[in-house]
Amino acid sequence: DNATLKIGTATSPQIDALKVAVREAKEQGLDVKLIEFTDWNTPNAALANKDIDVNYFQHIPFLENAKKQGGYNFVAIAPGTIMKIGLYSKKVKSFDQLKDGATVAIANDPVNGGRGLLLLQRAGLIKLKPGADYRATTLDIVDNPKHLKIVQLEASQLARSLDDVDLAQGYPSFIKLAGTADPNSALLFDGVENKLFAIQWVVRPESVNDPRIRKFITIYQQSPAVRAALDKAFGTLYAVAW
Amino acid sequence: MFEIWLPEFIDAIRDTVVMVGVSALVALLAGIPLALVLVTTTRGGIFERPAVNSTLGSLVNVFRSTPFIILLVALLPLTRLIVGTTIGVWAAIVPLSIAAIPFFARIAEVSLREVDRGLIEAAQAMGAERRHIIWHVLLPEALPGILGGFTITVVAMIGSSAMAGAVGAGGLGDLAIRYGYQRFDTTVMVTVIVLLIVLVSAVQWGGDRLVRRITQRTG
Amino acid sequence: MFEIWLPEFIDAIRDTVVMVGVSALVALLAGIPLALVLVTTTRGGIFERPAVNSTLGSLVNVFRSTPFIILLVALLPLTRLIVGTTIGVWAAIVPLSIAAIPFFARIAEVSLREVDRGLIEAAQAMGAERRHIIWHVLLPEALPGILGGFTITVVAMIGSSAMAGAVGAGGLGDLAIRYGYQRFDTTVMVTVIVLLIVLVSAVQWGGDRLVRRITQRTG
Amino acid sequence: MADLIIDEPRLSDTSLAADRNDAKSVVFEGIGKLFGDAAALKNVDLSVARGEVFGIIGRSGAGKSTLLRLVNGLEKPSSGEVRVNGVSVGGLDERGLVALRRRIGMVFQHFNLLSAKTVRENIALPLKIAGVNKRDIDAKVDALLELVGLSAKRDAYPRSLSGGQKQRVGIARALVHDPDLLLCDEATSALDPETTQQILALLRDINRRLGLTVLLITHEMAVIREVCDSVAVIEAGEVVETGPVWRVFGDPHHAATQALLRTPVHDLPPDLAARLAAAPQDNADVLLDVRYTGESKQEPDLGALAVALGALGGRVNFVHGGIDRIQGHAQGRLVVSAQLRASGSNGAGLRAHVEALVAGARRHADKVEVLGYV
Amino acid sequence: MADLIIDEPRLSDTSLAADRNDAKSVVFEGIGKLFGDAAALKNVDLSVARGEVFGIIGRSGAGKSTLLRLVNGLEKPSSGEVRVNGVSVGGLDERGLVALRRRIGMVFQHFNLLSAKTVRENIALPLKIAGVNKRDIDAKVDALLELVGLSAKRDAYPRSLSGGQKQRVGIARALVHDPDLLLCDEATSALDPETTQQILALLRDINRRLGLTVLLITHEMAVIREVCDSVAVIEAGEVVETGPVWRVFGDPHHAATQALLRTPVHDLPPDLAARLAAAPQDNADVLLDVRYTGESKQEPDLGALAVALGALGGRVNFVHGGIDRIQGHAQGRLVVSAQLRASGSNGAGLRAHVEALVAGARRHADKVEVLGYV
Ligand SMILES: Nc1ncnc2c1ncn2[C@@H]1O[C@H](COP(=O)(O)OP(=O)(O)OP(=O)(O)O)[C@@H](O)[C@H]1O
Ligand SMILES: Nc1ncnc2c1ncn2[C@@H]1O[C@H](COP(=O)(O)OP(=O)(O)OP(=O)(O)O)[C@@H](O)[C@H]1O
Ligand SMILES: [Mg+2]
Ligand SMILES: [Mg+2]
Repeated sequence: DNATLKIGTATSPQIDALKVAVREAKEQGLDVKLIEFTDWNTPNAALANKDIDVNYFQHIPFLENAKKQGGYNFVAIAPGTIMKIGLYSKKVKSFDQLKDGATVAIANDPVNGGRGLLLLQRAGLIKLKPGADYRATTLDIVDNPKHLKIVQLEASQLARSLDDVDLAQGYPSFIKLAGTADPNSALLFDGVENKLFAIQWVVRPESVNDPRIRKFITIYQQSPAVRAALDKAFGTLYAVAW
Repeated sequence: MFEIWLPEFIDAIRDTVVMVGVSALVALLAGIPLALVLVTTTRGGIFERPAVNSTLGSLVNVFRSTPFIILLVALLPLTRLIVGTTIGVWAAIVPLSIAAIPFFARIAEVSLREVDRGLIEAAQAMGAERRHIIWHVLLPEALPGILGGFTITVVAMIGSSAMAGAVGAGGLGDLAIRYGYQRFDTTVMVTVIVLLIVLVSAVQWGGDRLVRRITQRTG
Repeated sequence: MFEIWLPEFIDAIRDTVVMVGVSALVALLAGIPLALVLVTTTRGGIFERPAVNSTLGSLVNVFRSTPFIILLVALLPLTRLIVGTTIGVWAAIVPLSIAAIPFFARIAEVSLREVDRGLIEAAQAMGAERRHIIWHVLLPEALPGILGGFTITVVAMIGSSAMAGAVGAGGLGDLAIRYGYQRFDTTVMVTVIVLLIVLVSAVQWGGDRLVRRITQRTG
Repeated sequence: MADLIIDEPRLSDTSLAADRNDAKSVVFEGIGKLFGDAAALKNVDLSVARGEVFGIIGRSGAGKSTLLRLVNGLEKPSSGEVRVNGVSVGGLDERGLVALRRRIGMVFQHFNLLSAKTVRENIALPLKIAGVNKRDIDAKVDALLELVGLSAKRDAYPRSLSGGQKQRVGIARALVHDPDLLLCDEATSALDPETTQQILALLRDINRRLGLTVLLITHEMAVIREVCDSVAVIEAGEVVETGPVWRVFGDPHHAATQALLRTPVHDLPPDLAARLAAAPQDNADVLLDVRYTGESKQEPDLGALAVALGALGGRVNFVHGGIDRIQGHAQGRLVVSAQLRASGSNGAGLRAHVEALVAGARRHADKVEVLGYV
Repeated sequence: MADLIIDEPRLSDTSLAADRNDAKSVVFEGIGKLFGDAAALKNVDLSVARGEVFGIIGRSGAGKSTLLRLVNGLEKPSSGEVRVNGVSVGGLDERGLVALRRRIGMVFQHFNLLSAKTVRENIALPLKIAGVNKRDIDAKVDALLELVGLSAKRDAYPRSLSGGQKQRVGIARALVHDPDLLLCDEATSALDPETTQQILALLRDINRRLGLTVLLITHEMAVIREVCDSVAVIEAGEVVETGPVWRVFGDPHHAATQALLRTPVHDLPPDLAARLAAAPQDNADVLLDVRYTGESKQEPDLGALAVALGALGGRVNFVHGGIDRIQGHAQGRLVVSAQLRASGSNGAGLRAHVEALVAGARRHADKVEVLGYV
């Protein structure tokens, strides 16, 4: 049927590409409404409440946790993009230059905070509990030889903090928009090869075969205009997972 | 740039005005009775009932203690019950109102508390029932303070409405945060903030004028 | 679970108390003078200066219009200048204070505005200079209202301090949002909210008691 | 000749009102009132008859306002009981208290006008809360506004009224619902004598026509003389003297009452006092204090007095004082100087002369005293 | 015999004060004051001499408070000029106004006590803002508390004071900084007669010792008689009569003044008024109104009057009225009934008889009038 398709997303630089897709869908006779949430929980709540038909903001680990905690019955039907994150610094050129007691900023949101910690572990700066995954928190740190002071900041705030911290987890897209550093200058990137962190198109089970959703995902995945918008927002620091 | 943004701005203004307007109305209609209950049930009040007073006071404190975003999510079931949806402007109105009610009630309480005891006595002496005292003494005598407090509440709600983005409701504050804060688009941010300042100044000016009008007559 | 969380809770309580305490103090010390200027420079006020009044009023409106999170960002350079960093508890105190000053000033303004004109005249008649009127009439007579308003301000600041998490300041509100809300850890969330309720209730109770003490004597 | 001194009972008199219903309007029984540790009232027993105008006087801070506020339950006694029309005020529930208060009007010492309501709205309020319809309210309020001379200020707010105008609004508000009992706390203190007279005439008229009982605190003794049937004197929280006005005022027993009545008219003027000598001198006048208590119900006979004083001496001058008529009793005090027909410097002769004068005057007055010589 | 009627100048008299400094203390020149469209004052010209006690009387709402508030600049005139000690109040800058006000004390009609300060602190405030040291403040405040009888209430807050206690705090506060000029807006209206006397004695004493000028609004004519040198009568915003008290009160010209002075004592008591007949009847008494204006500086000669009235008739009764002494002038009014020695029902004879009585009385009084027959 031709009821308006409602897509929920959490605010991020992704939005421009989504808007391009919405425009193309409209040209093809599919009416789509994009709803931008500034929160990480409400898009799932809205989906469960049937106020939206599909959401596009979370990766599989986050989804699994949300399903467990919120009692949601959701299905991820297609992957989207994978964003790189990196460890940036304006103070040091390499990790061994980090002084004892240096300040390190990581994201304070549940989707990316753990990723930041894992990246710090990969850089050899800290050690997490065995088996720690993306849900890791500062409480899971078992070894911190440099006595790093870890602060947690909002995603966009990380980009603004480079002058005040020695090392910060960073989203290339935010860094690019903020213009505080070269997005490519990270000391270490969390690779796009980890498909687990691909953003997913998530629906309720009954909508798995909703042709409108399928049609929109197809547009998103195949439109050159969408791709151009993604390139504009993320440069080379993303990958597509489809 | 403006041709693209204009409709967004207009939508945002409309959303903010609707959200704040409706929630302010609800806060006014529910906050004043709540404030009256708080003031009149206190020790020495005309409906002295310390148990009711402390229970209600605690309830108010619960709502005032809970961070807005948590309140917003906790209220989603209620929101759906009332407005039938959990997204958009109307879904934001429910938590906004519910957060504003205790806030405004506390502000109104301060003004109501200061009504001259002698005036209440005058009403009692003429055989006023307690509802008469509320209607003819407490409310009109505290009106300038209540209006001043309502202005403060509305302005604070314009501020809180920025968080309506959590339910995808939009509005000026949300626009400022999404574009200005999260996307580093200073032009949009400054434009939106200027619009917000205009809005807030208008509310403040209107409130002040009303208060001045009343106090010039009544003293 | 508690052994792990206890230090976090203690830290959070300390952070909140420090953030809100210091900012509240700043808001008190700066907000009252600001409110006094707003009240006395208005038309018919004792320092009547409409130009100053409307300029300052506009400035207050600017700060009150800007969403807190944006104010926080916009103030980063100032924050760095004052406390040397833009992250942590002390960095949060700057925007918290600056947001609380105009808020509290508006609330105090409402109470100051309601001081009986006859009392100001009594002071004028005895040859009081304007500073005497402020010190001996406006402030003491409006004190119950100002204290009630300060209680409201402190409670509102406990709320805003939750947003201070954005600058990594921590505190109870931030803990509730980050761990409890965003990570679905209901136990932590409920615990923190209970702590917040206790804190807010303590502030409200203390404020109310003080006001009651004063008004019982003075009327 | 018609006798002037007929003790015609005033229509508002206790006796008449008592015919209608012999119950008491207000009874205070063993009332004590503490504010913290300080006793504002101690063991007060008083009763006010229905239809009576009852005055309460006393020094500032004596407890008058507190006593009045007990009647309609604005203040609760610490001990004892207040009964209005036989009903104990303390025993009333909320509804009973409201019903009682609707039959009582009160004029407050500090007016207590609602600042957010106009003069009209202030006066209309007692009717409005009683659910009277708008037409009747308007008619009643307009009539009262006319009576208290505030028609021009009907739409003004209290803050733009003068002190006396505020007080008149308070009076109108207390009368608008035709109460049975009116409590006045210094209801005419801010009014000029003329307006005071008008208000008192109004009260007297309502008292007479409708049997309104009035409890009235005032510092103006003339007001008590004018309108009150009975009076109680309160001193430091206790009732020290009470009774019909003519009796209390004509022959005050307690020091507090005497002090209250010692107004300029009752005091010796300073110019005289300064020149008063204790012993008679040659060519001096004797200054006599001639009092009429009203007890005898005799009209002061000026002719007889003058003759008694002048027969033996010379000129008789009326120096100071006056006669008031309270409830038909003529009472007051004349300070009279009588010229002494000097018997040289003979002290004994002079003294005998003075004694003769006093004895002569005593035949025509209730009390005669020698104040001194001028 | 010493003449009682020596016009001994009071120490507070204008003449004496004028010796010290002959400038005027307060001058109103062509004052108009509008509230919106309504004129509260119209074309007021008045001057108050230094060291004088100047009374202002008038009906409620006449404009008295407004006039007083012009003196210390609490109200600005719409037209005209107020000068205090030769300085135009309107021309003063902030600092000048503060300096002026520190030399002026003011007692407000509604007290205006600071509710957040104790009695002590309220009274101390004028000294505190003037920078007086604490020791001196304490001494001064304690002395004044004693004088106004409030030592026991020194640490009480205004809300727990009675009306009169509040007023006394207001009076103490106005006097504490030894002002040159005192403005009193019904400063004794809430006080009992005794306390009123004490306060007036206090004012008179300060006036006498320190040359304090007092501008005083009151509704109590006795207060004017007692302490004022001059008086102005305001009616509907205009000064309709002004002059020394004895003159204005002794012989009031304007209807407003007459109305203000028509107190119970000056009015015919209702029991008499009711029985008054216009024409003489057999066995009737004639009721005469005998007035002494004080103009003649004669002491009312009671003997002569009684003889004049009694010589031709019979009994002479003093029915009502009295004599006051204002500034050494004895003045007042006696209502006297004189028995008519009836000449049967002969109207002409009766009339001649009455005329003879009146003529006789006229020789000994300033005005004599027939009120009627009883
Ligand atoms: N602020 C005001 N606004 C409007 N009218 C006013 C104001 N103040 C006084 N008036 C009016 O001016 C007139 C004079 O008032 P004022 O207070 O001087 O009277 P007053 O002679 O002191 O009377 P009272 O003896 O009753 O105190 C009154 O009619 C009053 O209603
Ligand atoms: N709320 C209160 N708290 C403490 N003391 C009070 C309170 N109200 C009255 N008093 C005291 O009780 C005494 C009696 O007060 P009340 O007002 O009855 O006096 P009053 O006779 O009406 O005096 P006035 O003629 O001055 O009005 C006073 O000493 C007063 O200070
Ligand atoms: Mg009293
Ligand atoms: Mg006045």
